[in-house]
Order: sequence, then C-alpha cells, then structure tokens
Amino acid sequence: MALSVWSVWSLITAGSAGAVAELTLDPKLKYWVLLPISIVMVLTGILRQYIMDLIAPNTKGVPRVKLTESQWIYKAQALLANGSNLSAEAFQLRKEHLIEVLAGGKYLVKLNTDGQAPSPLSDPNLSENMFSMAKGNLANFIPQTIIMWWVNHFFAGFVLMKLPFPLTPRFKEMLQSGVMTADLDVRWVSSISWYFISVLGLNPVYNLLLSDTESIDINAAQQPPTMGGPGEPQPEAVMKGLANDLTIAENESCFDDIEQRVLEKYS
Amino acid sequence: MALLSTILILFSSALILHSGFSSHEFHQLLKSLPQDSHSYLGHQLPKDIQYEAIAGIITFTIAVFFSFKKLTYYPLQGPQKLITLNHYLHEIRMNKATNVDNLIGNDPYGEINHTPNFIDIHAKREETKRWLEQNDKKEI
Amino acid sequence: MSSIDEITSSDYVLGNKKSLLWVQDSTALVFGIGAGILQLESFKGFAMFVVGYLSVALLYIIWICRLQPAKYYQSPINDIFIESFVRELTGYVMAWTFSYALVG
Amino acid sequence: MDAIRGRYISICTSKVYTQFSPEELMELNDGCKRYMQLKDPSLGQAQYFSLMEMLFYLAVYLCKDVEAQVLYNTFRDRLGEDSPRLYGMKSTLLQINESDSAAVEFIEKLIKERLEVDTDSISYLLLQKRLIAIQSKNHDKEWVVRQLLNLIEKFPIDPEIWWFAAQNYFELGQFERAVYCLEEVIQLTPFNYVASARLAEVLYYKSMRVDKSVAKTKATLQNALNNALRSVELSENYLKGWSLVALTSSKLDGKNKILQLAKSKLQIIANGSNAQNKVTAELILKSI
Repeated sequence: MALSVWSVWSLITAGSAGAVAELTLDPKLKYWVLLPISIVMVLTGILRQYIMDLIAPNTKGVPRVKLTESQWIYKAQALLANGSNLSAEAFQLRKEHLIEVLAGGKYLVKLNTDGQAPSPLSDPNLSENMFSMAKGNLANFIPQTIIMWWVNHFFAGFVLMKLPFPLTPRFKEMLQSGVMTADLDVRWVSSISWYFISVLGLNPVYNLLLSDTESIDINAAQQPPTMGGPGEPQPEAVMKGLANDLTIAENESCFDDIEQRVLEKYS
Repeated sequence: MALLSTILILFSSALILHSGFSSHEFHQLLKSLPQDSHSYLGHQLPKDIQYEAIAGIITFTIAVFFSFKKLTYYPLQGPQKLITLNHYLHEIRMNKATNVDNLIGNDPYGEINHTPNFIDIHAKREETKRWLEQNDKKEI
Repeated sequence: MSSIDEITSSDYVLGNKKSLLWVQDSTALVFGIGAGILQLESFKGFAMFVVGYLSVALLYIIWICRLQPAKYYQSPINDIFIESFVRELTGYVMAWTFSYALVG
Repeated sequence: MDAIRGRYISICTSKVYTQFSPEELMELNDGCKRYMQLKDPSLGQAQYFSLMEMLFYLAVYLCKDVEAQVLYNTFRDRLGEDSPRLYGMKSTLLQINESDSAAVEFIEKLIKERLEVDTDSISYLLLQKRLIAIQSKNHDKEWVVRQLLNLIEKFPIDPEIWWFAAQNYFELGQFERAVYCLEEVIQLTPFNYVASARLAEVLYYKSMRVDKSVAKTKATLQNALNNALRSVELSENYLKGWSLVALTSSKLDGKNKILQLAKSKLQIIANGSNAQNKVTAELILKSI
C-alpha cells in the first residue's frame, strides 16, 4: 500500500520533468474531433433532461376506497411520528381510537380475489412501476451507449490529445485503444478517453446550464406516498402491525418542560 | 450588484478568452522552432499572458460572489416598503427561518390555515360589488 | 423527541446548498480552463485546484456566510468542504484537459 | 425584482389573497398583471402557472367574469381539462356564469362517474371540499360539520378539512371539539406554529367561557400556555404566539418570568417589525 502510494506520488511530482516524446498533432483534430464530441455530449445531456421531464411517470388513478385505506395507514404513521407534539391525554385518546380502527380493519378494501393472494407478476401496478423505472434507466443509458459507439466508430485509431497529468501504464489499454503503438507514453490518448473524462466531469456544466429548469417537479413532491408499490406488504398486515406499534407506543410530550426550554432559549 | 456582477463576468470572460488565444499563438510559434533549440527547451509562457489569465480567474471568482444579493422583501399586506435583511442566505433553524414570514406577514401554512377551498365565492363577489358602488359614489 | 435546534426548514437547507453548489461549479470550471491556458501539468495543476477550491470555500464562509456557516448549513464542514469535492475535481480535470488540448 | 416576485409567489402559495379586502384584491390584481407582463426570466414554469391560477380567482372575486373565462380557456388549451386545479376552476366558473346548482351537478356527476373509481390524490378531495363550500349557503353549520366529518372519514390526513371543522365548531361554541380538530392539524403538520397559536387561543376562550371550576380553568389555561409556548418555540418573533403567552401567563400564578420574557419580546416586535405588527404589539402591551 505504502509503496503504491509512493509511486503514485513520485509519478505525480515527476510527471512534468520526465522526457515525454513530443508529437506534433494536426491542429484540425481539435476542431473536428475534440469540439464536436464535447458539443454533442453537452447537448445530449440537456436533451436528456427535457426527455426525462416528458416521460416522467404520470400519477396513476386509483379507486377512492384505496386512497382512504392508505390515508388511514399514513395517519397512524403520522401519530407515531408526531405524537410528541400533543399533550398526553390527547395522544391517549387518538391512540385508542386508531387502534380500534386499524385492528378492526374498518377501512380495509375488500379484494375480489377471495383469500387468494394475487401473484406479484400479474399485478398491473407492479408492471406499471417497473415500466416507468425501466424508462428512466433507458433514458440514461441509451444516449450514453449511442455516443460511445459513435465516438468509437468514427473517431478511432488515432491519438487525439495529450493529458496534462501522467497516468500509470495500466490505463494504456483503455485510453489508447485502437492506437497501435507499444511504447507511446500513456499521456497521449485517443478520443474515447476524452469521452470518459467528460462523462465524469460534465455534472457542473449541466448544473450551470440547467439551473432554472428543476422547479418543474414541484407538484409531484407534494403528494403523500400512496401504498401498494411493488414488494410492499398487503395493507391488512400493515394495519395490524401499526395497531401493535401503537399499543406499545409511549408518548413523550414536547410540553413537558417547554417553559424551561423557552426561557433558556430566548432570555 | 447584479449589473456589476454581469459586467465583471463578461470582462473576465474576455480576459480569459484573450489570454487563451495568446497562449495558443505562443505555443503555435514555439512548435515551429527546432525541438532541440535552447529557447524551446527553456520555454515558458510569457509573463503578461500568465498575469492576464490569473487576473481573469480572480475577477470571475469575485464576480460570482458579487452576484449574491442581500435578501429583500415586500410585506404582503399594508404599505409597500422594501425590507432589506443584512444577510445573503436563509437561516435554516425553524424558529429563525420563520422570522422572515413574521416580518412580511406571511403564513407558510396558509394553504391549510386560510382554508382556500372553502371560500364562499358569492360572498366575496358581493363584498366587491358593494365596495365598487361605494367607490363610485365617492367619485361622484 | 428531537431538540428544537434540529428542526430545520428543508426548503432553505436545499436553497442554501444550491447556491453553494453554483459557486463551486462555476469557479471549478473556470479554474480548470485557467489551468489549461497556463499549461500547468500534473502536480501544479492539482495544487491549483486544491488552492482554488479551498480559497473559494473560505471566501464563501467569510463573505456570504458572515463567518457563521452553522447558521446556514446543517454540518458546515461536510457541506462546504467535503460533499462536492469529487464532483468539482472531475469537473476541473475535464475543463483543464479540454483547454490544455485546445491551447497547446 | 426578486422582492416583487417573492411577494407575489408568497401571496399565491399561502393563498392569503382569499382573505384580502376588495381594495387589496384590486391592487394585487393590477400589480400581478403588470409583473407578468415583464416576463421575469427567473420565474419558473410551475410558478408561472400558479400565478395565473391566482389571477383567475382574483378575476372571479373582482367580478371580471370575461377575464376569468379567458384565463380558464388559456389553461384548458395548455394543460387539458383533466387535472384537479382545472376541475376546481371549472366548477367556480359554472357557479358565476350559470348557477350553484349547475356547479353542484357538474361536481356530483364527475365524482359519481369517474372519480369514485379512478382518482388521483387531489381531485376527489378538492371537489368534495368545493361541493361543501357551495352547498353550505343553504344549510346551517351543523349540516356543514356533518358533511365535513363524513369527508374526514374518507380523507383523515387532510389538514385543511380539520382546520375548517375546527373553525365551524369554534363558531358553534363547541370548544372541546374545536380543540380536538386543531390537535389533528398539528399532528399532521407538526411545525405549523400558526395552528399551535390558534389552539392556544381556542383553549383560552374555553377557559373563559365554558370551564366552571377553578381547577379546570387552571388546567385549560396551562394547556393554552403550553401551546402558545410551542408556537413561539417554532417561530421566534411570532406576534400572536407571544401575545397569547403574555395573556395566559398573566392569568396564571407564578409565571412571572415567562410574562416578563413575553413582554420584552413584544417590545422587540413593536420596535422592529412591519407597520401592522408594530401597531398590534403596542396595543397588546398596553392592554396587559
């Protein structure tokens, strides 16, 4: 470990002093390879942003009873989480009421499939979710692959640029792919390595260019999570579990020494 | 402040571009020299280009900082007088963060507390009509 | 029950982080371009990044935060110095390589 | 520019315009339109649409029916008819252009045919609320409260219904129930310091009007003080919170320290807040 750290260090410090064979590159390379690749990458990033907005999953309609069911579950969770903002008596009152409601399954939606648990794969909700997830992944993945193929196909087989910092010879295979020179310094790299560098480093550029488009998804954030995503337990089990949690829940009211706290804080 | 910041950013971009171009020219010239000549081996970017580039970077950084403005508000109701606070960012602790709302008379939970969906529209319109009539009378 | 000091306004937390990120992103890119123009190589280039990054962070604390970063960030050291270090480093390296190749 | 935008956005998101007087509405309507014409580049798209929605309701309040219709048409052409906000606007338009019964019919039909089986988390709830609002004119408060309770049974986590129910109970003089509803609001939006202060206020009225025995009055007052303290703990310079702290602690024994603190805080608000708060704080300081 220590050795490798040392060797990297010496590499870094000695990099500029080492005699690097100077190649003279055609300046046209810059204007017809480096710039086009960069521009295309930035543009695809921006385009991807807009496409993601377009294919953002629509909020799907559910029957009203289903909504009621999930809201009661959410309410129990809210009481567990925020119960400390109530006084002890108020908490006790709600606790008893909610335990009764949840354990009794008053708002549970009766499923038509009697007793039979629906197979997870035939659930339309699940496939919908998977589809939207896949769409998101594809929107990320396809442009990347296309650009990589484009760069590899049209700009392969020559040295494009010189990196300003040295690398270990291990990178040679990756960064000089398609350049058939056995002992060329690793700092001379082909176009695919510019692709890699910009994939890593373009985040700040996107942030500067797209800084004012993020506010679109404000509306989506306001909705409370609805139950019934893939792999989540059935609402009946959730309700029973919450009823149990509530039975043992202790209330630690924030009013206990509030006077002291306020006095300390503001005087 | 914003105007100053924009001007500075433009100016510093010009500096950086120009120094980049000069540096480019210099290296093109350098390449036309024989590779083993004395002046090639001991080459260094001319001082004035270096200074220009560094000045460009520093100006840009300062311009970015100048783009921050002190927080300003108008009160939601009452006379419109600009309130300027003496800081650039919002405090995040809840009891301090809500001070701005108190100052301008805002209710961050208004969507709940003003019960906007239960407003009786006809009553509102009646009120307006009455007010308009009174105004007309006054003008006459 | 969480203490009152831990209750924060999430909008403002995010907003403050966003303005910091904007400062860091733009300066990192410009510093990278500058390093390329000056034709800095290896160690000097990285040193320039570290110096630039640190001085921008310090300037931010002094100028924008009024020396009280704890008021505006939940964990000042982490939020200002550590969180976006790698992001800015890669951005810097990209800008550096780009202008190094264009100029040289 | 930032400050102007901030003002309109705040008014729009906090819906405070629903409480404005006609004069203020007029000023807001003109100002907002002027601002929209400037085409501020930092105004996001979502914000733009919310401002447009506000302009629609302003036009309705100000009896500018044609303008409201035009705004609604713009929305419909850009976003389509099927979204909760659009439903709400449509029902309002029906109310002013045709009659209440037309709006009721529209909403009931929509709910029955569509939303009962296929709704997003807002549409059904929003339309039910509107329905109650439209019908409440022809019924008494008891009826409204019954309707609200039915709705709460279906949507137990919507704080707005709870708040409105509390409001109605308060006006009916049933303080105990109003307190319960407000506690629900606080539980659902834990940092709602306005609700805390409102709860303290209701408890204070309860102690004055309903409670018979001394011990009970004291307990209620203590509860009110606690809630008022909670609201100022969440918001340092909250005028209503501090006034209630001062008011309740002056009625209880042995709370001198808190009373002094509240007074000094009120003094600070009287010295350094906006014009409206200043006047109110001074009045309260005099009355205590």
